[in-house]
Amino acid sequence: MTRSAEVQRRIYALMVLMKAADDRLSKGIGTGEFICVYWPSRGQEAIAAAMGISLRRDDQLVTTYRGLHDLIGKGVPLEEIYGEMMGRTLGASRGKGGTMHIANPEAGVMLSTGIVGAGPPVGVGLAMAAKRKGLDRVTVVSFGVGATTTGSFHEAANMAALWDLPVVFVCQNNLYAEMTPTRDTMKLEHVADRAAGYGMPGVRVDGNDPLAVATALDEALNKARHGDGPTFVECVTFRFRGHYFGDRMRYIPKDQLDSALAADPVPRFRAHLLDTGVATDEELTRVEAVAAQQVETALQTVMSADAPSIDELDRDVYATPIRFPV
Amino acid sequence: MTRSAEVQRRIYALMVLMKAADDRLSKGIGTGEFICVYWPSRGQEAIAAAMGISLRRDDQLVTTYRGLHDLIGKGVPLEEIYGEMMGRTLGASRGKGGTMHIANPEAGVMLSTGIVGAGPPVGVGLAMAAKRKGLDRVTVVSFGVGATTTGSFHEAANMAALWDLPVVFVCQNNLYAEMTPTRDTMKLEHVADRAAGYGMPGVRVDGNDPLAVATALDEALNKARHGDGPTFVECVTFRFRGHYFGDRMRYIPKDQLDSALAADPVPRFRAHLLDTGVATDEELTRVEAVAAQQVETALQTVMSADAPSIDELDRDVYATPIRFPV
Amino acid sequence: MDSKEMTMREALNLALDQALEKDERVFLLGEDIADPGASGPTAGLSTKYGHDRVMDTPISEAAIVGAAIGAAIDGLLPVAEIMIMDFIGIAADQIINNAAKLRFMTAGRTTAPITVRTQVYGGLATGATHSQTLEAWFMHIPGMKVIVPSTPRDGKGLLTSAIFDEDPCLFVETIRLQGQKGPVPTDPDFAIPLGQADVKRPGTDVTLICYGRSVHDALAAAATLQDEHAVSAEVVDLRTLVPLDVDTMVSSVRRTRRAVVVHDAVRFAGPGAEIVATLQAELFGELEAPVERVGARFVPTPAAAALEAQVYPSPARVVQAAQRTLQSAKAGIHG
Amino acid sequence: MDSKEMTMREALNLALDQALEKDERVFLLGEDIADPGASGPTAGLSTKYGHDRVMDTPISEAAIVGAAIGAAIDGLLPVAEIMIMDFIGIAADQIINNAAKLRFMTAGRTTAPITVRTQVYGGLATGATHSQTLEAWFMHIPGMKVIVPSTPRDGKGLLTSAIFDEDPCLFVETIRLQGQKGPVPTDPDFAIPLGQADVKRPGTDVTLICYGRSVHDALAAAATLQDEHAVSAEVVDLRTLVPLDVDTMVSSVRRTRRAVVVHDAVRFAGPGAEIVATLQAELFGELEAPVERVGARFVPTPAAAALEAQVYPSPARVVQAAQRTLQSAKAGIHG
Ligand SMILES: Cc1ncc(C[n+]2csc(CCOP(=O)(O)OP(=O)(O)O)c2C)c(N)n1
Ligand SMILES: Cc1ncc(C[n+]2csc(CCOP(=O)(O)OP(=O)(O)O)c2C)c(N)n1
Ligand SMILES: [Mg+2]
Ligand SMILES: [Mg+2]
Repeated sequence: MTRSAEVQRRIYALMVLMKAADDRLSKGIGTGEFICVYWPSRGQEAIAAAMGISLRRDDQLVTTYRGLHDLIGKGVPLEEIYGEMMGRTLGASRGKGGTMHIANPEAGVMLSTGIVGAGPPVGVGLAMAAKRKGLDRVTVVSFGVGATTTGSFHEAANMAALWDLPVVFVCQNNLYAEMTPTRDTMKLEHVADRAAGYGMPGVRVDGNDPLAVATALDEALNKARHGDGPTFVECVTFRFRGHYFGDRMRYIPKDQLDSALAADPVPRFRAHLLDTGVATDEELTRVEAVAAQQVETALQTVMSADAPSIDELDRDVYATPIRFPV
Repeated sequence: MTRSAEVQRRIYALMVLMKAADDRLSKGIGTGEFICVYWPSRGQEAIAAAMGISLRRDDQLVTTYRGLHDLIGKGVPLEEIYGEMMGRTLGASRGKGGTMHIANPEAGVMLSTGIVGAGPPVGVGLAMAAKRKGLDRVTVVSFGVGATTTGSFHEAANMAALWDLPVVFVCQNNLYAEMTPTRDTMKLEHVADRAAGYGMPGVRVDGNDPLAVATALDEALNKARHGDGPTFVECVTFRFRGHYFGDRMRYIPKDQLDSALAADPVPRFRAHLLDTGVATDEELTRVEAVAAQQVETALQTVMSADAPSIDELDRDVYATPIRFPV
Repeated sequence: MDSKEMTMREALNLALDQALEKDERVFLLGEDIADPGASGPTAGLSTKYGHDRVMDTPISEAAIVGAAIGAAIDGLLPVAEIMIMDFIGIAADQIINNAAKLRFMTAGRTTAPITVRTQVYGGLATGATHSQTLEAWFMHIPGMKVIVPSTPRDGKGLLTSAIFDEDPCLFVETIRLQGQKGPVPTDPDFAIPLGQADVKRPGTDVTLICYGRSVHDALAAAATLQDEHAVSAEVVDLRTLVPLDVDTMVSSVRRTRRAVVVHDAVRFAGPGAEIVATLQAELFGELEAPVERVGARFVPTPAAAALEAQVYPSPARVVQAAQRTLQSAKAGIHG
Repeated sequence: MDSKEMTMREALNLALDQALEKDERVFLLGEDIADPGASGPTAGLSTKYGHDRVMDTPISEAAIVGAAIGAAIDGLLPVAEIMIMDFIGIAADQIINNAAKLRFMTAGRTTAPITVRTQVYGGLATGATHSQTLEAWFMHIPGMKVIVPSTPRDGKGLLTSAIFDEDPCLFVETIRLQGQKGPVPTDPDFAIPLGQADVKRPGTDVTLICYGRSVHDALAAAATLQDEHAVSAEVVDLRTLVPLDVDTMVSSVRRTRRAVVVHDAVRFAGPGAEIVATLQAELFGELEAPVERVGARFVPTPAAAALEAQVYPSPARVVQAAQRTLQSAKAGIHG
């Protein structure tokens, strides 16, 4: 499928924003400018950008701790993300949830989870709700290969297939689960081949090519939207900064990292846009500058925002505070 | 593969013993002669008998609450089984474990579990132990189709395949999980096809034909024993008495039950033995009489045995009783 | 209010039926809960409301609760069933890390007002993995509510509240109570607020604090105490453990100055520990005797019926514990 | 005994190292526990003993513990790691229904002497699903032993005991203690018996009962109480919650007649409840004040550091609670 120039530029703008947001966090934490816990998404932008253009706003997303790129793609304002990561009142949850637990239902982000594998069952429930309500909305559940070895994933995949639910499982295969190469965690070579065991289609795409990802997604979304059930989409990619910010990545062979970096999806897509004449260098440089500016503005807004006040502590534990126990 | 007449007669003797043991329980509970909780295995004898002749004594078995036939096949004395079911001192666990929790490590029965899906991970651990010890022993994990929708099964199957462990997963597909047709619990038509999702072979056999089951088992055992990893063996069968003793089976369509009963593996194998001249009607009638007698003797021994004494209560909670808490 | 005699099972069925009837956001999911297989409180409901409102699921406890959570985030009111409480470990992660915490972690942007119905199976000689009473676990998880009804009336009223409550509720049924009868209001609007204990029998000499099946042990014990020992025991049925109605229980014990806590959960680190700890703090110096606890023995539940019978509380054990509080001497810890 | 200064992490590593060295039945399994990825107490061990004795696993908590159980049934001594305690729900079924019950259910024919190491992650601003302290759950399960060390010396001695213990042990580490240093006996035979509390500081006026990280809060509080209030506090480190050393704790409180229980778990229905319930029974009429409890606030753990800091016990909160017991007036329950 060919994409219009406009869509391709939107993809690039998203990728660049994701990259800039990640770079800025990395710089800020690295230099001690601020503190926050963070699982970097740098390197996986193509997947999230493709989701960004392929999903409707009313489509839903369930993602993980490594969600910065996914959240940006789905349209969560950067202030909310940074704010949550840094524990400020303007965070998505006023700083109460933290990096791993960001939700923004208006943008369709229903859950971010810190428990590997805990997202798929919830995605199934969201899709059940859509089906019961007669909506043609799709729920995308995004996770890594590591999640596919959890029992929770299995139970959810089985249910989604059984009931032809409008779910798309997007597996961002970055070749590692924490410090463990995912090839050491399964016998199968390709995680997409797990799908057959549920009676659902599994496809494998180059996760560093946003157009390839978008094509696979569109097909999966279309099927799901029309009642033809879930698809498992494996997107092969890499995480450039390791598992968590500060990871020394000693467990990654140098040549593997080098070749992954050489396949960096952001410059690669930039080159593609230039090569195909979709955009000029000037235009793209401007997009990059805008992204950097947008990130900086968000960061400064967040940095000057308050930390949540103590009375937030007893709020939102129950719908109505209960006197005892507290 | 052709089996010697002797082996075929052993198979029949096992099947008949399993059937007689089940029939006698059914009669005894049905008439109020005794009380015990019981998940009948009637109808599934061919699978357990095939395990009985294919497994070595040092091979291990992990089974479930529906384990009567499996336990007999693996050589657990009937007194131990009946004794445990009826809460007597000569039960496998002196009546402390009950029907669902019978173990007899000398016969290789390492675990029976009442939690659906809880067996496979334990089977994986037993197989890991064999591998670490350099033994060529195989662990067979027996369960129903319902177990394959549990996360626990998934995690175990993935590990077994990953590490080429000497495990055989024997799925006794009796078409129901409690009152729910298993076709309503998965999209796949054949549960054996789940195996592909782990990178392990999956085979489907007629579970009412002990020779077919034994052939499939032998191949799987042989692979496992030689370091070539696990196999998933689906054996298609039926449970004639429903889920638990007393189940009225209203949820089973009459024609389904009728045709299942028509395929009863015990008379079917009897006919096969007669047709092929492996045994005479007289011989087989004698085998049946012996089985009935053996069952009756075991039952009477159990019925005259004591219930466990109260001091069993605080025994075996910890290796050494701890004063507090008790 | 119109009232009808029915069993606990029927009362729970009525609560589910009326909830399904009046609010289309309500749906049920679980193993073997739909017809023709269903035999518990959900029997008949799939026939009446269809299999998309009363859904049989695969054996997948984690995903059953996880799916309920997803649907609840999206505004529905799912009632998930974990067939037997011993299986709740499998769903524990979804309960504690998603259901209980979402409201807080998202500052109220998402919530999971699910109801998880489950059933304690003890007393059927099914052995240690089908007999556990684990509500203490969920009391310890901020964000969860925990409900354990003792009578058909309470069952109906509390289940109705749980289903429409804005917080995730664990609703614990007891198989030995399912067949017990009592009068039940038939009004669909009948609900019992969560967090209100109920004085099931008034008394003056000792307070028996209990919930669920133990309420019946306590009531039987109270009758014996009255008839055979001329002791007037007050029976306080907590009905919900979270919220815990501290006021009712403290004001009762303030009057009687003696208390026995009774539950089917094992005593050690059980719900009774929290109750005792609260009472000793609230009523320091006002008690005539240490608060007694009667709970299950600290052993895996034995299968043999004769052994199992020794494990759970009984009216006789409650009577003995009450008598110890009346002797006013220092009581041992091994009651 | 020869002793070396080292961190908790190093002490635990030494215990694992020596166990692997001296007994080939010992092996470790868990996520990211092997080199080159390992950074916790298992670092270096796969290099020394090979990847078949220190095994990286898939992310499969239920099967990690289940596989450990299978290997233990077959005579091995597996040490399974659940990386962070919040994930233990996923393995809960295997722990409670298999590990804890096998010995009883098979009358000793099979046993599962596994050690499950896990780590409390609170204090790192990682939010509610990476901060829980859940040992109370496993205290409530007959058949389990529960161990929570506070110092490198105890860590080594208790882990060694756990690994070779004949019962399943839950061994709870605390990330905020991993870097703390102390003297540790290097003798491979050094072991601390399970079930023996340790008086970490003697005193006469009030007993601070604690374990794990809270021991350090209690010690700091004891120093403040002494220095600023001339109060002599005794610090009793329980070290194991099952077996619980009732004798040591009761005899201390019998002398001091006042007690404060401190732990990082939320207070409601937490380990402290059992301790208070036991003390009030054993020492009825001998206490000068109600037993105080200092635990985490009953909320999901907030991520923002400023909020999180308000949740856990602190030396200041322990000092206040101790002072309340010394005022000898009736204390409220909301301390
Ligand atoms: C149930 C559970 N087990 C372990 C962890 C610790 N953990 C966090 S991320 C992670 C690796 C996940 O790998 P993958 O699914 O490939 O996702 P990625 O981090 O690569 O995006 C692990 C083991 C966890 N958070 N939850
Ligand atoms: C985890 C768990 N969930 C539910 C149950 C209740 N239960 C007992 S047997 C059963 C059906 C199992 O079906 P299947 O695996 O096909 O085995 P079968 O009984 O047919 O041998 C169910 C749901 C259970 N014991 N454990
Ligand atoms: Mg990964
Ligand atoms: Mg079945």
